[in-house]
Formats: sequence, structure tokens, C-alpha cells
Amino acid sequence: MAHPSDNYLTHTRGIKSWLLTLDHKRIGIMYLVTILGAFLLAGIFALLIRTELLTPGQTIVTADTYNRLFTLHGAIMIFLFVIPGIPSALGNFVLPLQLGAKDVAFPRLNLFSYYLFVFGAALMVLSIIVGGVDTGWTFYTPYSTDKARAGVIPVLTGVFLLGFSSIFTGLNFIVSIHKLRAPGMGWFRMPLFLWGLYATAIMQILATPVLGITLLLLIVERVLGVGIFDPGLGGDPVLFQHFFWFYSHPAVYIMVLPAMGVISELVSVHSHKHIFSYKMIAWSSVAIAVFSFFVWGHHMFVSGQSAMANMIFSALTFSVAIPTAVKVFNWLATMFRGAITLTTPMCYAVAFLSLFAIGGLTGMFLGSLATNVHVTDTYFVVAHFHFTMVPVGVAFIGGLYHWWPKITGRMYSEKWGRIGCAVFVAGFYVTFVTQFIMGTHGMPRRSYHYLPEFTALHQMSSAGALAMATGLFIAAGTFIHSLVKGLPAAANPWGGASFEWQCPSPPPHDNFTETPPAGDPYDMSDWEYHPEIRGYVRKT
Amino acid sequence: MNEKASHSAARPHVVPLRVLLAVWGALMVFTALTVAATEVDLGAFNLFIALGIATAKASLVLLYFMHLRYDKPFNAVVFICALLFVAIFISLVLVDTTQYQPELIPGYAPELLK
Amino acid sequence: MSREDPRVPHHFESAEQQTESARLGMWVFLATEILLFGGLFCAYSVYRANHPDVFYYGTQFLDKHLGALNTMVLICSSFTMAWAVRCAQLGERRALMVLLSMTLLCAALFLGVKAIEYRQKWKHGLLWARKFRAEALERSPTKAGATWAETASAKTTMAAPDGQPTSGPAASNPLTTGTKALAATAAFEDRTSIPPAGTAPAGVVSGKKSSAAKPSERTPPENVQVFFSIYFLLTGLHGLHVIAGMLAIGWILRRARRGEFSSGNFLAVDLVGLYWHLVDIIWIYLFPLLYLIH
Amino acid sequence: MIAHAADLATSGSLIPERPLFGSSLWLPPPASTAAIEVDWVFQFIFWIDAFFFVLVTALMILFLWRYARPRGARAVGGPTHSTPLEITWTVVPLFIVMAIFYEGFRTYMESAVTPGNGYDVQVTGQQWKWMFTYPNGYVDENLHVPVGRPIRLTLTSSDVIHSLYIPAFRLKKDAVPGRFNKEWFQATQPGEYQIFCAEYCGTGHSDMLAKAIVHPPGEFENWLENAASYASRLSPAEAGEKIYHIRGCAQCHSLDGTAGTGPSFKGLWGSTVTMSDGLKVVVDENYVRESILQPQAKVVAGFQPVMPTFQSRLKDQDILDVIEFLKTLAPGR
Ligand code: HEA
Ligand code: HEA
Ligand code: HEC
Ligand code: CUA
Ligand SMILES: [Cu+2]
Repeated sequence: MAHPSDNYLTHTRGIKSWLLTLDHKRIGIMYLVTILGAFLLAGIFALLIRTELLTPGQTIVTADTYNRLFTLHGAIMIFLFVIPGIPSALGNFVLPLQLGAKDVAFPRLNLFSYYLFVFGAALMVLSIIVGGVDTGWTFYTPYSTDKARAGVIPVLTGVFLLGFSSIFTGLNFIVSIHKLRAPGMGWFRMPLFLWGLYATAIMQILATPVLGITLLLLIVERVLGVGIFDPGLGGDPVLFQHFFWFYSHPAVYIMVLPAMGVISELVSVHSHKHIFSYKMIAWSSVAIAVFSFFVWGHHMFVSGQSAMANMIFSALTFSVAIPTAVKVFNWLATMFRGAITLTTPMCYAVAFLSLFAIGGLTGMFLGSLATNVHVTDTYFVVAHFHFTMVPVGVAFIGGLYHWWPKITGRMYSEKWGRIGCAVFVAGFYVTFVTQFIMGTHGMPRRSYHYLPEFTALHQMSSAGALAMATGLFIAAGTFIHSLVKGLPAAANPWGGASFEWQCPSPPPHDNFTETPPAGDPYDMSDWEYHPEIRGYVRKT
Repeated sequence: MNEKASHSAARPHVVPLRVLLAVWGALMVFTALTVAATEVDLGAFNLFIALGIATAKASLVLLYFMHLRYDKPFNAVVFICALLFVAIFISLVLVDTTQYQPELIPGYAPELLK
Repeated sequence: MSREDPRVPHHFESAEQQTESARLGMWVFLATEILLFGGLFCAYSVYRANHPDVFYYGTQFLDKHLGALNTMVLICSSFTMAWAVRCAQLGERRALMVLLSMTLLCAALFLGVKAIEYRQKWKHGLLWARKFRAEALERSPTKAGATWAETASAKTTMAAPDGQPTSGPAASNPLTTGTKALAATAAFEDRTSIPPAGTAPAGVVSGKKSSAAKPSERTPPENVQVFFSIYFLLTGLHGLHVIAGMLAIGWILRRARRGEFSSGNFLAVDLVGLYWHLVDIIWIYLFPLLYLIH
Repeated sequence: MIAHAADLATSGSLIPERPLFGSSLWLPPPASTAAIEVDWVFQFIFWIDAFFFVLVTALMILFLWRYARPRGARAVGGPTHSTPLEITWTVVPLFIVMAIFYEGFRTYMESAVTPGNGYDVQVTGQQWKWMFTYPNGYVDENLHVPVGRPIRLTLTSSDVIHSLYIPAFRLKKDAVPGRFNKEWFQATQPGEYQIFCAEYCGTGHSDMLAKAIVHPPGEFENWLENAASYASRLSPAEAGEKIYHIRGCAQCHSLDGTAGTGPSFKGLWGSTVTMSDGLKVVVDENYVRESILQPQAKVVAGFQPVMPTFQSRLKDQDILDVIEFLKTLAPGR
């Protein structure tokens, strides 16, 4: 055993030892801080959006400002929060630990991705100075090439860099999972979080480069005018949509697969029961990853895409629902006859289940051709994607609570953790269920003002947003409180059986002095609770 | 790998110079061939011939210059997956754009005249 | 834990694990490169499938011989690179350096030829869409240029709306008269008669569908500029990769001179080689797709 | 099927009535043939979804309550998989989603095939206004149609992508520059319905509104004849004002003196304006005519040369009418 005070946080000191670190755990923490900062910024934009929508006409900002607000809200939330959130922050920290490895395969590349990320993020935020972007996060041509504000170029460049950051992280994870598994850890002995990350990495490798070329083409289109996407020069704007969604549809599963991986961990560990049907959950991740490449056209049903393509894409869209359903039912089956402790991570896990079920099920209205035509580009879609992406954020926060003791070596307040979760979820339902109703009544999205009959619903929605923000601030408060006053955490506070619980909290610089023997990561039967250390110890 | 790495089998495959030369020669011949093939008018076939020859050349480079033939099979899987997904991308986009072609306004490019 | 080789980073068990990881990483990276280019190949396929005439027409302005020359140059460089890897594996330092230098030389030659081609295009105004000058086709050295003036004037008289005096090849397109904002509406109003039910979409007059043109018919089709856009995008992105490859080769050449490689340690040469061969493979496809359209 | 669908949708019996929109909670009252069908599919999916949502949430809450344990619980055993169960929850959803796909697809195809006897209207989107062109060449800012007759729309745009959205008809189609998208509908109820632009198109996106006006049987033809003959019916100045609205001049030129994209028309006539190259020009017939036909010839100082030419879109008579209208706005009038 290493000396308890020598952990990765105290291993070396000084700001330089952080900025130039090759330790995956420190890089994970740097990601975490950056990503939470981005989340806060985009969340503030969201609150400004909701304030503007309090009244039908102008409330606080002009139409142009509003357009810049929702664009940056969407773009930052997606590219700086949900996509990198779980893989880059939690994944970086947890993946080598769960593998029983000392680090990821390419630590230098890992640090490089982080700086790409920071640089890309900075470019996106700096775009505000040069006039902002008002294209929507989808950058549709010819608006983005002809009309939009000057800020598009820095934003596009920023997202391009973020894309490569994401690619390199994925590459690192694939190689790590292939080559660095601990002796004896077969593919089906990996924790399911790693399956989620692996499936995600496949998509990052295969889809993100297409985003790269799309953005590059868009920049070239705007600067030089190559006429691939700009109809003014003989290009085809619908082709741009194909390019964009070929990445951006898989991207929504890049967001959700790691979240599902987290949920598999949370549900099993906090129900103190072996995960139900490990193999189906593992394979369904891969199935979702593969199917997700065939459905991008469902974002283009009214764009002038041909009826034939509409039919193909609609049919294929539904294929993704099956592996998702498999996961949902398996999680329920895991809870069945479990020994469920309603800890904060478990609260977030069940919040994920109930919210994501709605998000996914409303995807059925969108995937079905007849109903899509009516609700596409309305608040119905806005509500759908918040009901799918905010749960990803929920899983992220749940995972953060779950691994927080490991990361910081301190416990947090369970009571306030649960209160924060409850306030957030209640606010969430109010904010976005109202938007489903508005959507079916024809309220178009990206509108800074609206017809008076929508006023009541919009105001309810704004009130809900305030509650969401309150819940999140409570959550943030528990984390800060824990850093300052938290009780020391045991190595294994929850009784999990995967490797990360078998090294001290916080882990030493090298993770494991002795790699533990690989076993079933969900067989928790020989761990026993010891109240005096607030944690589980393996039966001897 | 998960199994205790066997250090003895670590030696890389050294491709004999003879093979490299032969591949180089074949590539040159194929290049000449593909240029020659354009001189004959075979209609749509020309495209297939050109792509066929290019694929043959690419395979030679992959198998021998890039050692794929002697490498871990998974590396080949990675490469083939990449090609497969490019193929999916192109074919589904093509299915759509060829269908809506008649709706486009021919020669629409107003900005060129500015 | 025993560690035979101090150069192996602490998180790997053995040099073999490191080599395998690095090679897998490189292959995964090459996969992303393929998808990056895949986007451009997709744009190529879409425009070629929908406007074959544009490609038949455009390709004749590319110099097949220079293209073939460049293909051979790149193949040679691939060969020297493969040989260089072999030398590195066998620990032949001098030969490794010579071969890497030859590879660099070929790469420079390739870029030189490319520069010549680009200069010709620039001179003739055969550039990407916004910079494209249609008049250039007239002055271009090929046979096709000759017919341009005639067709242009023929089309002008046929299509000029409202008898407005128009001139120049650009006017041949009835839809593009006036500013962009007007074009679409003009399209409606110039063809005021709405087609009867069940026929082609309004505004699409019967007659020349672009794909109907035969390759022998060497009149400049509409929107030729797109061909040159695609040409510059594909060769440009490829050119950037060549430059990146040259930097990488230069870097291992320097390391080779310092004697950093040995038969037990040649990973970097191997990886750069893989990258360089991919750049070659992409060109192997670009050459027939751009220069040899028949 | 239609009868059944109509039953479900119009009675709204399946979902509670809400006064908020004078209609059901979920959808506005249907007003086209397709809307009735679409609503049926909507209900179909709605109830499947409701079932699964209740199933998932109820089981979840039940388990949370039934198997709750205090902190420090020991792990419990139990089966880790069950093939019959797994097959069931893979195959049953599979069939359900196939049904959802089929219903949506069938209904979509019914409305995708354009009927032969339709009435044609051409739709042009322009930042930030809709223009509807009728077969006789008349252009209006609203969509007027006869009830009970298939209307075929041909959509395009003159700048960026817009999307014509009529919620009451459950109709939406993008207007894409450089192409003609087709769509059709058949209104079932006379009345006035809201039109939105559903594809984000810039500053004025949320103001890009219009009305779909469905005329009772026999009235549409009269309306069209009347509207199209505004030139002979109205005084030249009134006709000019009408052109000002329907041709989209109002998008850029205000009447109250505030400068928009272009200079305001208030007090323009007879005044002296300075061009970007310093030239001074008196606004008279010739200048206005030139401004409309060749807007880029003289560009007013302080403005971008963005005004489109109206060559071939406005006839000489129209321009004269506009001039008369401008005169009414002259200072001292
Ligand atoms: C994390 C992100 C995420 C996830 C996971 C999903 C999941 C799904 N999405 Fe969503 N989607 C987005 C994010 C996401 N989406 C975003 C951001 C947009 C808009 C982008 C923009 O325009 O700005 C969008 C838009 C969008 C559209 C286009 C709408 C439009 O603009 O017209 C469509 C259309 O088909 C769609 C469908 C689906 C489907 C079918 C799923 C499926 O994967 C859902 C599967 C899940 C379930 C079905 C629920 C669980 C299953 C059960 C409880 C079992 C029983 C179920 C059945 C038997 C049906 N989505
Ligand atoms: C992950 C993605 C994500 C998330 C989480 C959110 C969160 C929210 N979104 Fe957003 N949204 C998008 C992605 C997301 N959104 C996208 C992609 C679009 C489309 C943009 C476009 O059209 O181009 C969009 C558009 C969009 C619109 C539509 C605008 C329009 O079309 O006109 C609205 C309107 O209500 C809205 C509201 C909200 C609200 C109230 C929240 C709230 O949930 C926000 C609450 C969060 C906070 C207030 C931050 C608090 C943070 C902290 C306190 C720090 C946290 C620290 C810890 C917890 C440790 N969003
Ligand atoms: C897209 C915006 C736009 C539309 C639509 C538009 N204009 Fe203009 N117009 C401008 C701008 C900008 C200017 C000033 C620059 C210039 O002179 O070209 C202008 C200038 C003018 C002038 C000269 C005004 C002056 O102060 O000297 C006249 C007259 C005019 N427009 C008439 C019209 C009429 C009539 C219509 C409709 C049939 C119309 N415009 C539609 C943007 C527009
Ligand atoms: Cu036009 Cu939005
Ligand atoms: Cu999607």
C-alpha cells in the first residue's frame, strides 16, 4: 500500500505540475472544471432566453441578440458540455482505473486533446466579441455562408478543433481498451461504462471527421466561395444538411451512450445487485452505435429530401429504439428485487430513466413521417431534445456524485444532493412539458417573439427554468461544501466490485501498486459495509 | 493485450526487397494501364475499370507497403470499417440527391454574376 | 515489476504492447483520415452523378500527363518509404537516411508539378466558383473552347428575358440575370405558364436535362465552376496532407541522422510510413477520378 | 379508416378538452384532409407512448419503494439473465415500432402524391415575407384558397431557406433557394389560419407571418378576380400602396421615417438625396424608376446595395402607381 497521503493530487505540486501533467486523472479534472464552466455559461444563456420569452414582444433583448443567444446556448451545450462531458471528464478519470491500467495508451495525446479543447472553446466564446453567431447550432447554408454574422468563422474553427479533440480522445480510448485491459479481463468482464465509452469512441472515430470536413467546407465556402453548399454559386444547400447530420445524428448517441454506461453502473451498484443481462446491454451499445449511422435523414423530412429517402430514413430511425428499449428494461430488471439505497447517484439514475423515457418516446412522433411534418422545427422538437440531452447532463451529474468520493477523497451531503436533484427534476418537467404542448399547437422554434395565445405556457416554462437553475445551484453547493468540509471517503463507499473501488480514494499517482485480480465487475457479494469507515471492505 | 505478452513473437515482419520491387513495378504498370484505358471508349465501363485498377493499386500498397498482410487482423478491420462507412455515407446521400434532381433549377447560380 | 527497456513509458508492460498500441492508434487515425476525405468524395459523387456533363467537360482542362507523372512520382516515394521502413527494421542507418531523403525529394517534386498545374489554372481563370471566370473557357487551349463563343451567343438570343440586352457567356443562363434575390421569382415569372397537372415541377422547362448531354457534345454545361471547386478542394486537401507528411518525414530523417533508430526501435519510421502510404492511396484514387473522366 | 380517424380526432374524446386554444390539449383543430389523418397517427403514437411511459415509471417507483434498503445494504443475488424475457422485450417493441413506422409512412404517402386536379399556387420566401403567386400572375402576401379543392404549392426562396408552416393543415415544407419543392393540401373548413416560417432565417424569422384564408365555395374566384384587378379598381396611389405591401417593399422601406434596410419612403418624393459617391439627386420619376429597375446604379449613402431589381417583376404601370403612392408621402402633403 502506498502511503495514504501520497495520492495523485499531492504527488507533485505547483500549477505547472497540473498544466503539463500526463496523468489521466488530472487531465480528467481539468476537463471537468472547463466543462462545468461552459455549462454554467450556456445555462446563463438559457436563462436569458427564457427571460426574453416571458412576453410575446421584446422583453429584454433584440431579435438579433436573441438569435445569438440560442445559437451559443445550443452550440456550447452540445460541443462543450454534453459531447465531451462524460467521456472526457469522467471517462478520462475512470477508464484507466476500471481497466486496471496505469494510464490511457497515449497520455501525451490526451493532454494535447485537452489543449485543443481549451483552444476550441476559447474560440467559440471569443466569437461573441467579433459579433457573435446567429446561425443556430446547425449552421444551415446559405444563411451561414451568405448572411450570418462574422462570428461564424471563429465558431466553425473552434468546433473544428473540438472535433479533433473528441477524435483523439476516442482514439485513445479505443487503443486503451484494446491493449491495456488488466490481465484476465476479457471483453465481457469490462464494466459496462467501458462498453459505453467504447461504442462512443467508434462513433467519434467514424463520424467526427465528417463534421471536420463539413466545417472546413463551410469555412472555405464562406471565405473563398466554392459553391458546394451555397446555391448562389451553384451549390446545393440540402447537401449541406446531409453532411451536417451524418455527423450530428450519431453525435446525439455520442452524447447518450456514455450516459447509458454511467446509468448501468449506478443502477447496479446502488441496487446492490448484479446487472441484468450484461451481454445484451453491452451489445446494445454497439448496436446503437452502428444503427445511428443510418438514420440522419430524419432531420430533413421537410427539407425537400426525396420521398424515397424519407421512407428509408424513417424506417431505419425506429431501429435505434429497440436496443434502447432493451437497455431500459434491463435496468428495470436490475432494480427488481435489488437492495436499493436511494443515494444521490441513484436519484439521478432514476431521474435519467424517467426523463429519457419521455425524450426517447417522443422521438417516435418525430421518426414517424406523418407526425414529423407537423411538429418538426417547433417547440416539440425543442422539448424532445431537451428531454434526451438534459438526461445526459443528469447522468453526468449522477456519475459525478458516484465517483466524487474517488476523485476527491471526500463525501458530500446526501440530503442536499437529493434535494437538489428533486428540485431540478420538478423544474425540468414544468419547463419542457409545456413546450411539448406549444409545439403541437405550432409554436415555431428559434422565435424571439410569438403569438399571444402562447404566453401562459411560455411563462410557465420560464418559471420551470428558474427551478432547474435552483436545483443545479444546490448541486453545485453540495460539491463545494464537500470540498471544504466533506468527510473523508472510504476506498469503496458504495460496495462496487469494479477496479476503481479497489484502489484508495483518491487514487495514488500510479493507480494500482498491484493490479487486482480480474473478476466479474458486478459480483458485489463479497463486499461488506463497515459503518466506521463509511465504506465497504472485501470479506476475507 | 490481456494475456501475458509473449515477448518472443515480437519481431516485426521485414518485407523482402524483392517483394517491394515487384509491388513498385506492378504499381507503375497499373498506372500506365489506367491511362491507356481512357483512350478506349467503353461508356460507363471506363469508370469501373479506372476504379478497379485504382483499387488493385491501393490493395497492393495496403498489403505490402503497409504490411497489412502480416499485421494484426484487427487493423484491417479498422480500415475496412472506415471504407464501409464512407460507402454508407455516399450511397445514402446519392439515393436522395439523384431522386430530387428534377426539382433543382438548372444552372441556378445567381451570385456568379455579381 | 521488471522493465527491460527504459524507453517504454511506465504505463506499458512491454515494448511489444507499446508497438501494438501505437500501430493500432495509427490505423484508427488513418480511418479518421479516410472519413475526412470521404466527405469530399461524397461531394464529388453527388455532383458527378447529377451533372456528368460538367465532369466530362471540366476534365479536359486538366493535364492528364502531369497527373500521370505525379502518380508515378508518388508511387516511387511510397516505394522508397516502404524500403526505408525495411532499412530501419534491419538497422541500416545510412540507407535509411538516403531513402528518406529520396522520399522527401519525390514529395517535393509532386508539389512542384502541382504548383505548375495550379498556375495554369490560375492563369486561365479556371478556379473555384467565386473566382471562376467563364470567359476563360474561350481562351483555353483545347478544342472545346472554340465552340464556346458560338453557343454562348446562340443561347443568349434564345434566353434573354424581356429582350433586355445581355452579353457575355454569363447571360446564357436566363435565371441568373439580375441579382440573386430576384432569380427565383424571375424563374417563376419568366415561365408564367404553370405546367399542367402531373408534369414536371413548375419552372422546370422541358428540354435539356443536364444529364442528357453526351460527352461528345463539347459545349460548356451549366455550372462548370463546381468541377473546378471540387478539383481544388480535393487536390488542395491532399496537398496539405503531402506537406504534413513531408514535415513528418523530415522529422524522422533528423532523428535517423542522430542515430536514434535501431532494429529494436523504429516505431516512428513505421508510423510515418503508414501515414505516407495513405496519402499515396488517396492520390491513387484522385488521379482517375479527376484526370481520367471519360 | 378516414371515418374512424375523423371520429377520434374531432370528438377529441380521448384527451381532455382545454379552453387554452379552444381545442384539445395536444393539437389545434384540424382543417385539412391530411390533418385528420395525421391526428390519427398522432393519437396512435400518443397512446403507445403513454402506455410505455406509465409502465416504465410505475415499475421504477414500485421497485424503489418495495426494495428500498438503508445505506450499507449487502448485495443480493438473483438471476442475471432470462432468455425468454429478453426475447420478449426485444421482439414486442420491434413489432410496435414497425406499426408506428407503417402508419406514419402510409399517411405521409397519401399526402405526398399530388392529385391531378389541383389548383396551383407558387410560393416564394424572401427575408422576411411570403409571396403567393396565382396562376393569373397576381401576387399576394397571404395565401387565399378555395375550400374543398386540392391546392398544389410550388415553393422556392430568393435568399435563404424558409419553411412554410400551416399548423391547422399539419403542413410544412421548406422553401429552398435554387429548387422547387412541391406540396399540396385540401382545406376542409373556410376560415383564416396562421402561417409561420418554421426554418430559422435571420432577424425577422419570427415576424415572417401570413394568413391562409380559405374561401367558402364559389367565393374564391370572385376574390381573385377582384384582387388581381386592383390596378383598374383602385386609384393609382392606392394601387401603389398595395404594390408596396404585396411586393415586399415594406420589408425594407418604412412609411414612418425610420430607416430600415433601405431608406424610409416618408418625405422621399421631391427631396434631394446623396449617393454613396457624393452625387446629389432629386427624387423624381426617372430616379425612382431607375432605383426600382437598376437599384445598384445609384446607391444612397449610408445603405448597402442590397435592393433586388424588380425588372420583369414590376410592369411600367406598376411603377407609375408606386410613384403616385410616393407622391402622397411627399413632405407638405
Ligand atoms: C441525446 C440526444 C438524443 C437522443 C438520445 C435522441 C434519441 C432519438 N431521437 Fe432525437 N434529437 C436530438 C437529440 C437526441 N435524440 C436533438 C438534439 C435533435 C434536434 C436537433 C436540432 O434540430 O436542433 C433531435 C431531433 C430528432 C428528430 C428530428 C426532428 C426534426 O427536426 O424534425 C428525430 C426524428 O426522427 C428524432 C428521433 C429520435 C429517436 C427515434 C430517438 C431514439 O433513439 C429514442 C429511443 C428511445 C426510446 C424509444 C425510449 C425508451 C424505450 C422504451 C421505454 C421502450 C418502449 C418503446 C417503444 C416500444 C417505442 N430526434
Ligand atoms: C445539453 C444540451 C442542452 C441543455 C442542458 C439545455 C438546457 C436548457 N435549455 Fe436548451 N437548447 C439546446 C441544448 C441544451 N439546452 C440546444 C442544442 C438548443 C437548440 C439551439 C438552436 O436552435 O440552434 C437549445 C434551445 C433552447 C431553447 C429554444 C430556443 C429557441 O428555439 O428559440 C430554449 C427555450 O426555452 C432552451 C432552454 C433551456 C433551458 C431553460 C435549459 C436549462 O436546463 C438550463 C439550466 C442550467 C443552468 C441554469 C446552468 C447552471 C449550471 C451551474 C450552476 C453549474 C453546474 C455545476 C454543477 C451542477 C456541478 N434551450
Ligand atoms: C431587400 C430590401 C429592399 C426591398 C425589398 C426594396 N428595397 Fe428599395 N431600397 C433598398 C435599399 C437598401 C435602398 C438604398 C440603396 C440603394 O439606393 O440601392 C433602396 C432604395 C430605394 C429607392 C431610392 C430611395 C432613395 O432614398 O433614394 C427607391 C425609390 C426604392 N428603393 C423603391 C423600392 C420599391 C418600390 C420597392 C418594392 C417594389 C423596393 N424599393 C423594395 C432596399 C430594398
Ligand atoms: Cu423565413 Cu424563417
Ligand atoms: Cu437524429
